[in-house]
Amino acid sequence: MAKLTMVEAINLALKQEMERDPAVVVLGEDVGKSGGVFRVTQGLFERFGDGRVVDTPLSESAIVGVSIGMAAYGFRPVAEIQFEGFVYGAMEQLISHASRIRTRSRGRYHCPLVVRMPYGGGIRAPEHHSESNEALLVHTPGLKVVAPSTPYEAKGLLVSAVRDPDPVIFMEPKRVYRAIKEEVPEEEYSIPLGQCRIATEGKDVTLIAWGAMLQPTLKAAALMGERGIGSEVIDLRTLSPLDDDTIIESVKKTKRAVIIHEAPRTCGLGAELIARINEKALLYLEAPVERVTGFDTVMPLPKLEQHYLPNAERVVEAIDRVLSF
Amino acid sequence: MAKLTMVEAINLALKQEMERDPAVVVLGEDVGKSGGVFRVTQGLFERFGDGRVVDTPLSESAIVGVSIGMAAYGFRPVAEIQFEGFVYGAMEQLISHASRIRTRSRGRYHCPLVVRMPYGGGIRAPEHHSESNEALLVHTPGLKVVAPSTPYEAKGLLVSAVRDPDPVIFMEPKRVYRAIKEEVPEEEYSIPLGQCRIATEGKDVTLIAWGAMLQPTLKAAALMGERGIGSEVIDLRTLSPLDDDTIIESVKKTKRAVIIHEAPRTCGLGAELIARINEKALLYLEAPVERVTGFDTVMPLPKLEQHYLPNAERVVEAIDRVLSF
Amino acid sequence: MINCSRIKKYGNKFKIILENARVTFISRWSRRAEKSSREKGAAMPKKTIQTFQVEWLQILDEHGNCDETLRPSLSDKEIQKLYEWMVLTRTLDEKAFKLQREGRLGTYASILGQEAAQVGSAFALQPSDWMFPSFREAGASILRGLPPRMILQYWSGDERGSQIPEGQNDFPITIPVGTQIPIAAGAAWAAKLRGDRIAVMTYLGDGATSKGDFHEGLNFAGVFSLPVVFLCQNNQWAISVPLSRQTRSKTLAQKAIAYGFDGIQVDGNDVFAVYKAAKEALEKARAGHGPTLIECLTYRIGDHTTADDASRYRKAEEVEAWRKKDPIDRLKKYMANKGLWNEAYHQQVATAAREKVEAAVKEEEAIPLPDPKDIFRYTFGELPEELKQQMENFLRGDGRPDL
Amino acid sequence: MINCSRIKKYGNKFKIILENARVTFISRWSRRAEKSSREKGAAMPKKTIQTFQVEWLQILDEHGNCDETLRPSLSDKEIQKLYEWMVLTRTLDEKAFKLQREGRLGTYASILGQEAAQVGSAFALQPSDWMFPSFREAGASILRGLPPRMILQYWSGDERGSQIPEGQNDFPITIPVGTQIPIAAGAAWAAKLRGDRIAVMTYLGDGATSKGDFHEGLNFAGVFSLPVVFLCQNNQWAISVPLSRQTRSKTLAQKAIAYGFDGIQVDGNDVFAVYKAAKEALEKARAGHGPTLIECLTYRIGDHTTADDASRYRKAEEVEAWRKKDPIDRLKKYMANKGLWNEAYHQQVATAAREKVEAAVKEEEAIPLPDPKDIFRYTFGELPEELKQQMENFLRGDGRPDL
Ligand SMILES: Cc1ncc(C[n+]2csc(CCOP(=O)(O)OP(=O)(O)O)c2C)c(N)n1
Ligand SMILES: Cc1ncc(C[n+]2csc(CCOP(=O)(O)OP(=O)(O)O)c2C)c(N)n1
Ligand SMILES: [Mg+2]
Ligand SMILES: [Mg+2]
Repeated sequence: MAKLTMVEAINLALKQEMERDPAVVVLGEDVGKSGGVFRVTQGLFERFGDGRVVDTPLSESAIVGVSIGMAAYGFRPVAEIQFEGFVYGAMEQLISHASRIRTRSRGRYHCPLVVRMPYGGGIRAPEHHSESNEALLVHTPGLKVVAPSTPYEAKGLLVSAVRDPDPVIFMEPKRVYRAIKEEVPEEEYSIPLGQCRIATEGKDVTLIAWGAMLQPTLKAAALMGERGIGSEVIDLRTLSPLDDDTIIESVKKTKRAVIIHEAPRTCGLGAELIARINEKALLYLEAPVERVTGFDTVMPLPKLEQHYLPNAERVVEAIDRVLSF
Repeated sequence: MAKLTMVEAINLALKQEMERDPAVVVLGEDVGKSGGVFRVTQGLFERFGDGRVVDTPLSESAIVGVSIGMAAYGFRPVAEIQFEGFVYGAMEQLISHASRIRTRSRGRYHCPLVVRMPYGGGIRAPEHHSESNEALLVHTPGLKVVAPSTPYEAKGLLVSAVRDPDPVIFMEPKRVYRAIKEEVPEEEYSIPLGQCRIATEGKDVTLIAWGAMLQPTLKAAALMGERGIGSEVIDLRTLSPLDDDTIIESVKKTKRAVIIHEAPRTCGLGAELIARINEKALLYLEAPVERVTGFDTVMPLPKLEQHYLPNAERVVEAIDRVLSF
Repeated sequence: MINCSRIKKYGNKFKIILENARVTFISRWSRRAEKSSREKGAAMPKKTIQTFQVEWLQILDEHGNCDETLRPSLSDKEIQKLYEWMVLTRTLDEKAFKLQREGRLGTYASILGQEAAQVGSAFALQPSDWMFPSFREAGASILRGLPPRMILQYWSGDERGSQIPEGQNDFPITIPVGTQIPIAAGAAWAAKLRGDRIAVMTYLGDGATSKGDFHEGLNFAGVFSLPVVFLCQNNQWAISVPLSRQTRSKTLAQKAIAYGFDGIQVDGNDVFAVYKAAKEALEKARAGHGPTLIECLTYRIGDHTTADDASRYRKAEEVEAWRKKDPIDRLKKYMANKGLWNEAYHQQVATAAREKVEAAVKEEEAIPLPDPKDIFRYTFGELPEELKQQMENFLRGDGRPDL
Repeated sequence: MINCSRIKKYGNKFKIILENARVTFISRWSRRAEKSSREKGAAMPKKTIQTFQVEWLQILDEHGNCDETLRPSLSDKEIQKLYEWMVLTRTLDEKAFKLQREGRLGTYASILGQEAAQVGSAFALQPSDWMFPSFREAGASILRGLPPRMILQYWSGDERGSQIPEGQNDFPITIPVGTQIPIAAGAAWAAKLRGDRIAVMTYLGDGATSKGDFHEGLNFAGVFSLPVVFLCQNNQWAISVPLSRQTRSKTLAQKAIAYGFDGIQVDGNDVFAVYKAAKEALEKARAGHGPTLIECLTYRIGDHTTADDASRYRKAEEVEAWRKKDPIDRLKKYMANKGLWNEAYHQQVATAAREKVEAAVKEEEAIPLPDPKDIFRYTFGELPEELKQQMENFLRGDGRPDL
């Protein structure tokens, strides 16, 4: 089995899904001849041609808008937003139409659309190139939101996203794009949406993370392991809809939890996870659930970004706090 | 003292602030000659003229965009988004610029801008006219978010919003616009941003609400009062930044809390409040904090909207649950 | 540099008067500069590299006079059909207005005065074409096949009014202004990729032309040469905002120049002109020759919606002047001249329309309230676990949306 | 209906050839229809109500030939200034590129080839005017007064590079494409309301014209007749997307027609043409006569940024062809002819530029890292309690952002 980066794994998933289903088309800025600014769509233009891999004019709103129309007509567009920090222009099309056309039309139309977007910090990029705004999308009824953490996960989840009958926001942790390699089967497989993954089992504390935050979280777990503390690391994978059962079961077992995300703290997805733990496992808790997150400030430019992004040390400190509460 | 509706109170605040400060200008769709679709700006056009009360072309994004430029140049624009369900088009200007220009320019520029928008359901309006998306804005660093609950509150908070040196989103509960009258001083007064209001004191349970949800919450408190249960009703007023202290103090006293909001449940502001209670008052809790909210669905059209919106009965049930946990 | 030669349009299409003011950049803001450059001998300082004209089409004037050389070929039967659809549209519209006033309908957006723009354009559509309405297209929608009952159902606050019948390739009403435009372009793109020889038509108002979605949708349509017709009903008002506050351009049609495709301004109260322009544009689209912007110059006779009171912001005289250009009246006059209309025929048409509308009202009012489960049911193709839970708790009536 | 008569532009402005194909709606997609309507005797089925021309301005061609009748009045000293600014811009640009390659700078967006467009336009600005750049305006920004050190500071990932010095009325770099346009319109509006006789200039690329913000910003500028100049550097690429994928319109200048104001296309590698067009437009704006769109036709010689490799998507020949139109070269030739340039002068200019740039690099690299507190400090005018807490916890180093 080949060892692939996440970029290669996503590329492979796209290629295979396009081969399988002629309704799948890829569109966005620079996805064609150039193969995407991160090379995620490399080779697709040469293989499938200009009709199925389309460079568009510069407009995130229209990229999503036309995709909705294509989806209603029977296509399965996979649209790329070049960086998650540019998705705001497309919010109206996402919130007012993509997420709603099924319910508005009482099922007459639906919107099998995937919106891929690289998100998150840590690559020393300019402003707006390091955002993590999953909470805005999770708060929107009618959207599914997915964030893979490894190459294997990315391929399997993207296959499910492409085949899903509803709009799926597929958030790709750009910091992971080439940072890790992993065995990824050439053969078809898929990972169902709506289910977390237990990345490591443990009995002392539950750590919940997704996307690029898995790596520092696993590192923190390993550091704690050296001190004899067992961490159960949950890779959330699907951010909406949430898989409460796995989370709650884990927290009932460990009685302590730390949630790690890059996004600003207030009204981030961490808050929702705490709310659900509060609602379903309050009496099991031995300590307040901790959040290790970005600050309630704008994500800084590269010279300060390392202060903003959660790292293994901060996770370890939080684990210490929940253990010593 | 005159008894005013919220529409009249806001109108009065605008008029007085415009008289006080020539830098204050009002702009938006239909705010001029027509006086606004809810008549909130009625009479301002006649009084201050076309230069200071400006009907704009139909574009929420540009309304916010030009306001940022005006603010940078020294004005204090008060922009209206006709309904909160149309603010999505302006998200990029709000998130990428209004909230950031101060920090991006390291203080060289700032953005004293108020964006008023009627929000929430209950007036039997068409689709997109009943949204409650405060969480999207609260999650955005650099924005303040305010939601008054009564005419008196509206006037005092709007005055503070207009004088604030930073962008303030002023969410007006349209269901309250004409539903209640209250004594509102003609004289100048202001209510500071960032502080909650204890609407009723009580020792058995803390109820947290804002905007239009104050009314059913107060009704529920009254019903519980008949049964001898004391509710401390907190009117959140400023949704961002949050006034943790008042909330935590109350919960420490009552040991039980219910949060009420119209917005969809998942990743709503209720989640953040629970997270903070979890972090700062976990050991005081006698029961999980309850949320009475909209569902994770699109807000239905009028024939079904009463099922969606929290009402006093649902609040009472939630109080019963936290009391009997 | 763009020079605009403005030509004033008077009511009658034959009276076209050329304003003598050739408005150029230089002459407008600095005659001195122009003069001095002339003195230097630079007769034409800049080279013209592109020229554009905007055209106007009117076939049937407000007195019922018709330019037969321009009239689209329509059989007598078809002309009567146009008339009958317009009468049915107006009958439904008036009824909806009344129902709202009686508290039997929610907010309603009247199309009074815009019947020709809607009927003329929708009449040119094939069933296989796709249509994306804005929120003021009751006339176009029923012509496309939507049971009039569903118009009432929608405006009474029932999503089932948006459940377009299978086989009718129309999208439901779009409320956020202009946002249907890129979606329509996307459907046109899909049709083109599939090789389907169909066209897409999307409706929009003058206000919608100010929104980014208009720009982005038309730009995509131009770049990819999509089979889509943008039918703009320029009714000259966007709620209380007049056209002059919406754009400084003299026509909306000229906005097509920005996208490198054709635009035309037609008399939107002239059903022949609208039909002809729409038909030509749709045929062009189906033949693979790209998009067209059609501006139908018309007028919103009524308030913006039943929630509005237009007398606060516009003059009664303006409305009166436009009433005289009534689209149904002028077709009637034309038909009467041609022997296609008489009082008996009219009675029959009016009665049929009334009966259809009354039947629709009865039908709609007899429909039981929607099932509250519908709030959840259509959120996704398959309800996720957490939403199923929310629904079940809600149905059990314990007021607990989650858990 | 819009008819386009296309006029082909060849390198030399004197060779303008009129294409004979008058492209009309009808002729393009249905010759049959046109013919049959002609047979009916309808010579001109639709009435032209508006005509527009798009003009092109070139003064200094690529060989250094200058049309003196068109040349803006500039003293020899001023012409030398233009040259010196262009040389400094290129020197800084080349240095930034090298620094990035050496790992001493973050991603950088080169302006190689666009020096005339930036220097020519910014040179026409008054200090009291306001300027809103996109992200590729190093040349314009230093001319406006930004210390070159700050350009490097910004691209090295330090927000202090965006702290525009007091008194310089410029906004910091805007990354989200096109979003600066409505903001610039707003500043222009404010100036107009204040009665300040200043103008606003905002820079944008060809890619930006596809975004809704372009449309909405220009539309507002038209409606309110704002003192703003939209300076579009059409460098023909938006990362890997060529102009033909960005719009189907033949020029970007013609997009102004949609907004009812003037647009002009100028040779963007001709510093005289850019300066002249910018100066006229700015004067017009300051005099209260509204906005202008200036399209500078130029070329992005380099990769999109240092993170890009343009060889994957465009031909070397295309780049080579444009290198021959180099803006500095042609001014040099002109100046040499006029006796304003010789090798000694050039050495002096080049040395001064190099020294300035080296000093800027030294200065920038000596700046200590920013204070981490800055992450919080500028979020609001006054730090709210919860943010103060986050900051204090962060500074205490207990990794606890809140509580
Ligand atoms: C994005 C958005 N902003 C505001 C509104 C509120 N609104 C509804 S209709 C309308 C005016 C629309 O004008 P126009 O496009 O000319 O259509 P008309 O009403 O004349 O048919 C406005 C501002 C809306 N529906 N959507
Ligand atoms: C809204 C938005 N979408 C995407 C991007 C990523 N991006 C940066 S520059 C660029 C191309 C811009 O092209 P153009 O406007 O022609 O300017 P140029 O780079 O040629 O100067 C893109 C797509 C962005 N910065 N902003
Ligand atoms: Mg209108
Ligand atoms: Mg470009």
